Amino acid sequence: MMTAFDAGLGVLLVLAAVRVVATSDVRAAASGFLAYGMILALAWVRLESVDVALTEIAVGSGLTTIVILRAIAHVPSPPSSSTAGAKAAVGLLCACVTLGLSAVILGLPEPASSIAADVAMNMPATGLGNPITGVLMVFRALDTVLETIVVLLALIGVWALVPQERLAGRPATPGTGRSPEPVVFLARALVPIGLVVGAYQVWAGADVPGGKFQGAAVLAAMGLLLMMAGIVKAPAATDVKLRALLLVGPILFLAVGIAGWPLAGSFLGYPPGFEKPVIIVVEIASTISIGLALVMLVLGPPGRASS
Amino acid sequence: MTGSIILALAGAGLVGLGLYGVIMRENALHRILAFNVLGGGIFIVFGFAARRGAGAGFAADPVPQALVITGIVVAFSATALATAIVVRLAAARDEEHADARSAKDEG
Amino acid sequence: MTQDHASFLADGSGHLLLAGLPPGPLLALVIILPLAGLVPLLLAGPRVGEWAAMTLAGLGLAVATIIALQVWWSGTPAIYHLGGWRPPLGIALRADGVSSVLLVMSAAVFCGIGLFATTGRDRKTSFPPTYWMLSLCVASGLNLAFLAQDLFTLYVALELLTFAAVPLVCLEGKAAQLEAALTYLLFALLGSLLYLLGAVLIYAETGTLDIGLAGQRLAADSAMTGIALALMSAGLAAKAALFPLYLWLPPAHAGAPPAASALLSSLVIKAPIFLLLRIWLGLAPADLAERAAPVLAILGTGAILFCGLRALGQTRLKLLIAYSTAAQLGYVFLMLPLVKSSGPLTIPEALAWTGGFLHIVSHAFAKAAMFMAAGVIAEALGHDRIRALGGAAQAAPLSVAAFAIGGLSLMGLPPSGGFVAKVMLLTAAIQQGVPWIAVVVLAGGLLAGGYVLRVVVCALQRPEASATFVQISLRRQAMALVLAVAAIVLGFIPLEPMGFLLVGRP
Amino acid sequence: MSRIRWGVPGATDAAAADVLLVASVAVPLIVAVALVSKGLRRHASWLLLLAPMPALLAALLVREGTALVVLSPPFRLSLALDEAGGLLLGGAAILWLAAGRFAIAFLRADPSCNRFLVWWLFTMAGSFAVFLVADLASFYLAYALVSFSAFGLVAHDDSAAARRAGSLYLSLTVLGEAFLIAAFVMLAAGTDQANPLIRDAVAAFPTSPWRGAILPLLLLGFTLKMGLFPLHIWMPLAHSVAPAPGSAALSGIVVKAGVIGLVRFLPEGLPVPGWGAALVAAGMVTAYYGVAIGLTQRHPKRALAYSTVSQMGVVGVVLGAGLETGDRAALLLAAFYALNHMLLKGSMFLAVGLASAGGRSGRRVGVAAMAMLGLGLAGLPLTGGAFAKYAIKVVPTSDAAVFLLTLSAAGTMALMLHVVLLLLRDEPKAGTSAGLVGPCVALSVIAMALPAILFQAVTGNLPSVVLSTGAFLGALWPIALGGALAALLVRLRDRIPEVPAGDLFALASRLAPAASRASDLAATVDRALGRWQVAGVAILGLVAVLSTVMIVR
Amino acid sequence: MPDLASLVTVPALLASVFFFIAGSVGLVRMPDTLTRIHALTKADNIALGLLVVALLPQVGSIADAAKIVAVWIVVQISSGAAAQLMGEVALAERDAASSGPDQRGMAGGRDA
Repeated sequence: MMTAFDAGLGVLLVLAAVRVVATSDVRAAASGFLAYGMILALAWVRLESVDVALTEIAVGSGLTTIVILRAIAHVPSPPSSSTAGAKAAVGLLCACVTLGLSAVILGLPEPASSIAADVAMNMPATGLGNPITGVLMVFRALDTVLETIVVLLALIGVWALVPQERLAGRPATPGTGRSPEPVVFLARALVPIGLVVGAYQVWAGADVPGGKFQGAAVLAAMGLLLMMAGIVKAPAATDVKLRALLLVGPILFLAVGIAGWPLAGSFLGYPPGFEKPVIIVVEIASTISIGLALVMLVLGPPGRASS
Repeated sequence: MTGSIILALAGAGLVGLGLYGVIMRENALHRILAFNVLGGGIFIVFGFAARRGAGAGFAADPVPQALVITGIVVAFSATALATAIVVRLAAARDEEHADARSAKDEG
Repeated sequence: MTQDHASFLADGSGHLLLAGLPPGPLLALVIILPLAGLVPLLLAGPRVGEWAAMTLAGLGLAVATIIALQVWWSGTPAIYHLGGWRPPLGIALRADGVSSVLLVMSAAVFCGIGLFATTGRDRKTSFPPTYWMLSLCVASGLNLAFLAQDLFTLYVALELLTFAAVPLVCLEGKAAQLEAALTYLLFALLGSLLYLLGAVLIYAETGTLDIGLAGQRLAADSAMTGIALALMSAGLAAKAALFPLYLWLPPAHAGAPPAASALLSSLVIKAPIFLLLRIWLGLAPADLAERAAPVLAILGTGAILFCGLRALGQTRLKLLIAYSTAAQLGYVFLMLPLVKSSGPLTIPEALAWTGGFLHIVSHAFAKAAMFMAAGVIAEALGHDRIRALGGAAQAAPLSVAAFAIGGLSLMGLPPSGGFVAKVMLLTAAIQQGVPWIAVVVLAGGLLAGGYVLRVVVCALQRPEASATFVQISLRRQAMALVLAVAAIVLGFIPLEPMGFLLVGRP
Repeated sequence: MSRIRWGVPGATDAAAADVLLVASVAVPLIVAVALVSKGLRRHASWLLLLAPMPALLAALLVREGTALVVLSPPFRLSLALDEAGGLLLGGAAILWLAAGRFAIAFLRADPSCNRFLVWWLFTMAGSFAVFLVADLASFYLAYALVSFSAFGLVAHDDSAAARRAGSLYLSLTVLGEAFLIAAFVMLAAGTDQANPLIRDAVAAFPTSPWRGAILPLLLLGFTLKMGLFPLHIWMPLAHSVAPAPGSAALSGIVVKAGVIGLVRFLPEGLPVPGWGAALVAAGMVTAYYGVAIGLTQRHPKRALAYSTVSQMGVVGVVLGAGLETGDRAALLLAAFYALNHMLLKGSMFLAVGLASAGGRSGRRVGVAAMAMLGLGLAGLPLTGGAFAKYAIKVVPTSDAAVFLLTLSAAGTMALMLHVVLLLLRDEPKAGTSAGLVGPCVALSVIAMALPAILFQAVTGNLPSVVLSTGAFLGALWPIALGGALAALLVRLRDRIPEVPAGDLFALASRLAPAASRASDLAATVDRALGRWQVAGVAILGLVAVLSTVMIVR
Repeated sequence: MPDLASLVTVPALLASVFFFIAGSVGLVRMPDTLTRIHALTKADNIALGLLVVALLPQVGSIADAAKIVAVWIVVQISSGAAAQLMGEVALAERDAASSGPDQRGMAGGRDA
């Protein structure tokens, strides 16, 4: 019975993807992408990866669609100039890639090799319940700290696109400038719930599916909602307070990493016995930084000609 | 277990569709959307590898899941940067057309 | 918590205090040191930020040199398990002979470019703090790419590099540069995703992402290994702009401001190339590597000949140098058929291995010098049209000299590092009976000679009467000359420490 | 081999010899760097005379066979003085000295005189190094130094012709360098060292597995520098465009880098009949071709350049004969003849420069010197030229070759008279011959006398043998024949069409459209590869190719 | 005898499916945006309500029940606000279309 559901889900997923790729109008493609993202999140739940489903729905489809929809208004779409023959040829080539990949997937060696056993064996040492947070924050901590740096770097890259003197301008907030009444109501009603959900996700992330990326995404959404409702003004790129908060996550994580050398014998090692509290503190700091970075990334370069 | 194989094949389909979109689409934003479809497909293959690696009390191997979370956030950063460049490019082209036109008027 | 002190043989011959420092933590330090520069650059003023960036660059060079010395003295690669977790669970950093040489190279060239960037006087030529932040992230990404042993950590390093390099291309904000930056970003993303797909297939088959372990567990006969390696190689070839995937390199490297294009062309392009070599000389099973090596060598030949020919036909100086980068990176792939990937190397193979990596290092110095020189010449004359370069020798004499000396190393004329690398590749090709590689190396030298001498001849002409020049301070031109001379000095390094490049060969 | 005793035998002990050898290369470099700084430019004239002094002293005083290693073994910059090297070093030093003095006066009015002098000194350092250096990598370094800095002499004045000649010279030089590096790498691969001595590399030549490829590459590389047919096309263009002292240096010394290369690298004592005969043939063709084209030229310097081509053909014949029979002495005799040509041709160019720029008195002296030197080059008895021509007659085995060699002297005679007539026809431009006459006349006298002095030391038989009646008549009939030929040509002068300089190159420029079509094709392929779709398909194609290569057994 | 829980769940579930189908048909068949929004918000909210009612007896603990109800409340709030916004935009576009086709100012550059 569940296999039938999975099959249906798979077909639905491919159809949604076809709609995103094949339709000629970008705006339709963007809204189609939102639907595709939701189905993809369902697929992740079926693949028993709840953490990933949360991340996919919040960051992978939610924020991405907002960013692209906001950009569509400002970008003229060039006429499609590719000939039918080219389309067919590339289509055929991509079909071969899919077939090849499917053959590989079906031909994977039977005794599936995995590190689940190692993770299970070493999880007690991390003092955490959620294995994925364990991998993210302890075993592969370098990837995660660089991850936060990459998000910050993308923001610096977006700010670098604007000449130095216009950097002080405020980024254009979404919406038509005057915040309509329902948005203010939505902000007043939804933001408190959102904050609680986000904080819970970060806090619970140590033991149950959740974590700082998912929590940060929810908090970022609430931030955007407040700005759309005009309750909070979008911070300028040169605002020192904003920049300090952006830095607090990565720098704290690196500081803990360096402290690990004397305390725990190696870089990015946590002091034995105090792993969980330290990790929680680092997660909270990272959530603040990533949340703010996501907000500023969605808002885009400052001083943009708003509609 | 067979359910995850079907989803993995759907992931492979996403990879093919994503590649087609990335190569054929002229509109930069549409191409970025196709990139996200391609990325989604690749991460589904990660998920399948995780699901196959289930064991030791976990429904899915946590390491690929952690990698996918990092991958999704990197993909979003890339999308945000690419979109910002596309918008900035459109604005820069308008400015240069305006300058060219005004220069032509003065000239 | 498994405690892991890197196995470190304190050499008894009383080396300096440095021998006392365990190399392991230095590997992590050299990666995160540049990132610490983000704090002053974001929070403090531009002057303080610039000063902090330069001190961190200097510190980075010092740490990289210490690592290289320790690897040389101990003769064994320095391995460091982050957080104390051994692979396959944790991430390992490994500095073998080649990666420590590349660490020192990138730190040195980075310092050179940094000093050049500080000499920008007025607003137009001086750089905003964002330039420094991006270049520090480039440095960190490079160090990670040279040291990381984990395929996914290498993916994050490549992304860190791409996100830092793309805004460098369009710092000046013109439409053409933004377009070049967009093509660069999208094509690099396509490459990264293909690389990721290959990585996941390797993980699905071997259960680990560590290059060393995966290399042992990969089955040479299964089709999946072939497809995974093909995907990763194609992705990295796209990021390394190997022929025919070089569409993004010339507009991006030529459009960037001088210091940025020097950084892009000499350092950023080296990370994907190094990873391609790590995959084919470390991860891939021996007979698969043997079968794929000719394909990559042929692509390298295409790069050398086609991009060299295109460089000859360019009318703009910066585009010429960018095409020259696309051509010169082909040399490294000529090394692949000459080096068996496992087991002890015979003399000709050791020569090819050393020649290939020496070429990477000498090209980095020479190309950084040439791009900086071209930038200063363009500032002095106001344009970079090659035919109208007359009078450049009077306006910016040191820059023309730096360009010529850098060109010397590119052409492979004595006494430059490029010459030693070219001779090594030639000797290896001839001794192993692969004459077509020798012919390609010579043809590459001819083409390089063609486009370098064409520019130098144009620069030495007398200017037209009407040409007006902007006076450039000697300090601004000096840095290019220093790096060019460094490329020459590379040729003087006696041959036997070249064995250093073979330390820790997988 | 007879021990050559120059001047005072054994006067300098080993240490002084080493210093002299190193100084002969280092001093010109130091002076060149000094001239770059503004301060020392005022002393340019005497600095220029100081530069070749150490080389001259080294050639005169240092005993053969002294060798020293300057840098540590792996890099190993080693210098050594052998007979052929000593001969050419001494001749070059004399020519640099005289031409330097001439150049100072000749270029006094030229604004970029200092730039010319810097290139001049670099070329000088390179030429001395080429004659002295004993190991492989340093020979390649010296060869590159002399070739690339000679470009500064060729493209001195910024005319379009100079730029075109300079670019052609550079591209062919780079091509020559490529041939040589390939040959050197194969030679070095034969020995176990990374940078062996030339002697050891050549000794290992017969046993090296790449024997078949080394010799042709060496011949290609060095004959391109010597200007043998068909690789001579750059020489007439380059030598005629350079200022007079520059042409003297180019034709006199820079060309000899090719000669010393062959002398050093041809396998001694190992007869190679195949390539030897080919070299002889090429030399013979070049000798007559140079004279034929030279006679059609209207410009004296271009005619002299073709005479250099022809004389290098003669040297080629001698070297070819040596290679054919494996006779070790032929290499030294070739160097001796090259020395004779170096001094004569150098002074001829100075004479032409004197005649054209020296005003009425300068013209008279210049034409007279030109006539005298022409006779010397043609081998008039009692002149140094006769001794040189007699010395090389002993090398070729077949008497047909000997006859053709002597006949070429007639051609040379006709060409020299043609040049003299051209000089007489040009009306003199205004100008003082103050600093010009001295060096030109002095060099002419030395050029005529030196071969005679060295004849006994080089060939071992007495000078009187050249003055014997048989040899006297043998040398006289070609000169008479040449004079007759010149008289015949004077009447046909207007009807002979002038072959454009760099004859074959003029033909080659008709191939230009093919080259531009190729670059257009490359441009279109480049644009195609620049399109996003094509690049996308290319990346998938690369995946397909790599995976099929690895999957298909 | 089916226990009490399934008695409540099955009919509620069927009703919920019926309303979802009605909403979708409304979305497809309705002529213009305003009416489509009407169909969507009204029908789908009822359907979701019924779905929540269907799930309540199945769920074990009170906390999970509270979460499901919370989901329904949040969907109510956001779909209401979203419908209001889209309605406003639709009205603006209809006025712009009727009062003059070329009035680009209002309609153009609409953000989500």
